[in-house]
Amino acid sequence: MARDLGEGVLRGLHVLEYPYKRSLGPVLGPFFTALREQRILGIRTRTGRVLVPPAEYDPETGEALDELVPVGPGGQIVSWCWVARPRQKQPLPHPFAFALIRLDGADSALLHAVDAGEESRLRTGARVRPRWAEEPQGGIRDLACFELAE
Amino acid sequence: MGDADPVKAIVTPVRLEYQCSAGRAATRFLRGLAQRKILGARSRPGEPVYVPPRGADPRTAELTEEMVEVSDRGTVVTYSIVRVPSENIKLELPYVCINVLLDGAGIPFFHVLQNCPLEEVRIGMRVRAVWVPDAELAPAVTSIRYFEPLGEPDVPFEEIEEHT
Amino acid sequence: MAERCAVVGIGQTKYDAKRIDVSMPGLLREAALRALEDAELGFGDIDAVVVGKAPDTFEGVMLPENFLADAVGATGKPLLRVHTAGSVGGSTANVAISLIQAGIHERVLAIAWEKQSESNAMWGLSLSPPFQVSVVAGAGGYFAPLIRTYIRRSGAPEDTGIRVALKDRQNALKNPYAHVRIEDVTFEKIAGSPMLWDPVRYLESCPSSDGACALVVTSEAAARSAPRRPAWVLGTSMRSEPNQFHRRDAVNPRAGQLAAKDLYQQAGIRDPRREIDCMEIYVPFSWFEPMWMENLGFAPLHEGWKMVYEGATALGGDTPVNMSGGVLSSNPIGASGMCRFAEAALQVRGEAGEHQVDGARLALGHAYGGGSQYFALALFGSERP
Amino acid sequence: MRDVAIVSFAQWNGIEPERNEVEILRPVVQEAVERSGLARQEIDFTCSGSSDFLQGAPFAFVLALDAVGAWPPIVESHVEQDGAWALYEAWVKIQTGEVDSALVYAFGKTSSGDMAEIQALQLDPYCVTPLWPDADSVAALQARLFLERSGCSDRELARVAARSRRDAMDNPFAVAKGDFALEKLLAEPCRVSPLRDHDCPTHTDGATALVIAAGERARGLCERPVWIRGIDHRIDPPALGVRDLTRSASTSLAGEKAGVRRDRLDFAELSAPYTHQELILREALGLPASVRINPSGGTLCAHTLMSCGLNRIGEAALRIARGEGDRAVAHASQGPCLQQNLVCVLEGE
Repeated sequence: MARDLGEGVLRGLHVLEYPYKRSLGPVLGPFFTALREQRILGIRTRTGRVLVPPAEYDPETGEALDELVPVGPGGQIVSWCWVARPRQKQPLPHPFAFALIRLDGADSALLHAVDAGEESRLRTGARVRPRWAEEPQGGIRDLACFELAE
Repeated sequence: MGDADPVKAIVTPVRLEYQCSAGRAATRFLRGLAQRKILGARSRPGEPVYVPPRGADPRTAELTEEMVEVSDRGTVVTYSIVRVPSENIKLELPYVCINVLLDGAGIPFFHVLQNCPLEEVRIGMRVRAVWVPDAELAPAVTSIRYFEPLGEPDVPFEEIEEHT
Repeated sequence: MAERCAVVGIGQTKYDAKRIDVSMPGLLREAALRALEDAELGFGDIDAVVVGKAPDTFEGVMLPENFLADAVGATGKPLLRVHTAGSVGGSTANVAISLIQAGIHERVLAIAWEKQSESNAMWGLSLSPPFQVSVVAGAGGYFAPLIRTYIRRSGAPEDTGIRVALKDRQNALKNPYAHVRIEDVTFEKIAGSPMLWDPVRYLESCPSSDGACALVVTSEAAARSAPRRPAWVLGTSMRSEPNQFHRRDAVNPRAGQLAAKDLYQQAGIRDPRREIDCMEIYVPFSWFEPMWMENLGFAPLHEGWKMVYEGATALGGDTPVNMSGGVLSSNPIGASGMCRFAEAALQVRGEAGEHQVDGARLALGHAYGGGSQYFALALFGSERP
Repeated sequence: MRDVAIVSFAQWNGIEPERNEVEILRPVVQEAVERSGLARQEIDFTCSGSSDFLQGAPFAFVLALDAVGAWPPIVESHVEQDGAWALYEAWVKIQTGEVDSALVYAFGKTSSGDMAEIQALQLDPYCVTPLWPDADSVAALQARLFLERSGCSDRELARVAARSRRDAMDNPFAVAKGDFALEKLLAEPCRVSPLRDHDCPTHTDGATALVIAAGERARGLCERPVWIRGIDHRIDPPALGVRDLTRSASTSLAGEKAGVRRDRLDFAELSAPYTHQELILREALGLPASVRINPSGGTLCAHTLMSCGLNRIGEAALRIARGEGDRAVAHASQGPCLQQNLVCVLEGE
């Protein structure tokens, strides 16, 4: 494990690795269950805003929320950045965009990947639609990514 | 698809790589082990020898730059018999974990005792390090395979009590 | 100069090995909402939030209170995150109390939590970078040798630890939140449980739990409008010392002694054994009860075990210890210290239910962490100081 | 409130793979203590900030105690936050009247790992971390929103970088420094569009320590104590798609509570790891053009995760102590897209 660099100080690789298991509770559970069935759910706050991904509570007041509502599947890009050199853990192996996407019927934006081929095709406000994973596992990556809908 | 049980949990694997530095003090100690030497460090003569060296005396944060070789023989200050597996230790159960105060050292450190019937392990017992063969010596704690009984008379508890 | 402070809301989750019914936000909210309900307050009434938790690697989220900020109603508010190893639950409460004592806030929510089932505690605690490779098997592997030294020094009978475990496990049956509840627990059952780190047996060891604990602490003015009897803070103290140094006494650490001395001085306590009615202290392995009795000044040196033998620390004894079942019965590491404080506060409020000590007026909360290095204490009273 | 002043400051930044955390921290703590004029045992309280994820193993701060000399036992606490929050806790402790002085320190050895990737673990662990958006990408999402909302161009971002790197030339502890022509910077390709390399922070190892003391104690220790006139911190909701990323509501609120606008300011030290974040922060704090920003070169030129916020406060105090200004605002930030912010107003007499 230790690398001996001659006279210098010893250095070594340390790996932090664990398959963390996350229980989901009453809101994220149904959200991911729906994703597995290619449906997207948001949650409605007391003031009528719809949040996606859904939260168990209102982000401003902490008040408990429970009214899940269907949203999307299409949506609009609110912001994006172009990842020219994707990292190994990221959703796509070739250059792609991370984007904040406001799904139809939602008031907040979801962060996900957009497979657009090249940067020049992207713009804020562009319409996108989901591309579903071929083998859904129950998780955010059941949405493989989004793609341009125009 | 779609008719399975509701999703109640997800698995999110994490794997992060780090390049760690042993630091200057521990490097000297580890390189010593590769030469069958146990090196400690102290701030100046008369002060306790820290084994392994920590770079500084934790009481004062004074640098401990003077390297001092200590004996590979010492005294069991305390111990426990481990009968439960743990992920970081690949020893056959049960094994004896000892806090050993090496002759010349100012603090004890944890290692393993072998070649000793469990019922004979005791506080005050004299032990010595058993090294790996020359070919396997490395700048690592594992260069000391384990400690074993030395067969010398026990050290009275009063003389080691303060070193727990 | 310091403002008076009181605990007016206490909330605990049900502790369990795996709280798979809740998310991390859900776990914190269970405790936070119960504490707020107890105080008849809402998130909107809270000025600041202090969150405590042991290592982030347990849940695999870096600075998790940031993603949990809105779950605990901290949006637009100050949020602090304390981490002082195993003592963190106690330190978190103490930091929240200091925000009141400093006169900065009127009402502060303190929450401590751990969701150990997201990973595995043995893995989490043995995780060490190269060059620190150690033959220490988890917390038990570290603390068992200290217990061995304690036994040698004090001459305590070998079954002292079993007696402590029996008492705590029986107490746990009176606590609806407790994780480990063994209905038919007996001395023989504990004595016959597997030896893990000799001299520590399985049933003398703490479990690994999911759970959260929350306190609402307020100023004197705010405490006046509290719906239930407040638990007054009579003192808080914290001390730390390095992990290892020449002639360090890790069995009876100086940091713990000084923290206790400081606390008693603040509260004007001269004879803790006589004046303090009961206590909730951090006992992850049964033998730590007699060890801490000496460290905290309740028993003379080498005589802590006699309190166990005489039944002094039992629920009906003169100095009941860990009436809730303690850390031996519920151990969400980051929260365990705050659970001690919460249970001590419940006692002086007279709201500890089946495990209430009759007429408890003064109760001690205690937590420790690291290699018996970090200490956080608080003393709660039924009467305003 | 009791008057509290910063009486000494020490720092070290740089990439030094040879030294471990304790070896990096020890001389910095020692220097801050020595400069304070107090003996270690005379300092009443100690508080530190760090994150276990920088080394990938628990209890980083426990070993760090070796760097302090915590014997006899000390009154101590630790926040798993940037050291600026440790300073806040220490300031609170002094306000309780229990203590009169405190040592505050923070450290981060960022060269051990991939900081941009590790910071993905600060995001929503259910819906966002599994996509592993790196810190640069997350900041880029904020940058585009800001540019589109404000009408600023990438040229204005490059100006921030050029000015910071030029100022950093005077700072021995800054790592990204030099005189760069705007056109040259703008000719760089994007790292994560719209951000170029110069818009992103240069990560470095570092440690920061300072000593604070109350009222008369502080006056007795140094010629020109730097008074903490106001200090406050606030947090915004975490979800990136919920809050307005182009504004920093928590910075505005903390700034208002800390009294940023109460008087004229000479300069500001802002924790803005990305160029566009400096512009967001200036707006949030309402800083006029006359206020000099980041004379140290700022976080952009030396991003010492977990200590850079405390470092800003130290840098500001250092300049005031030297008479290079009388009143300054120092700011610390942590969490994705400036989620949590601390604002501290400093003043010399």
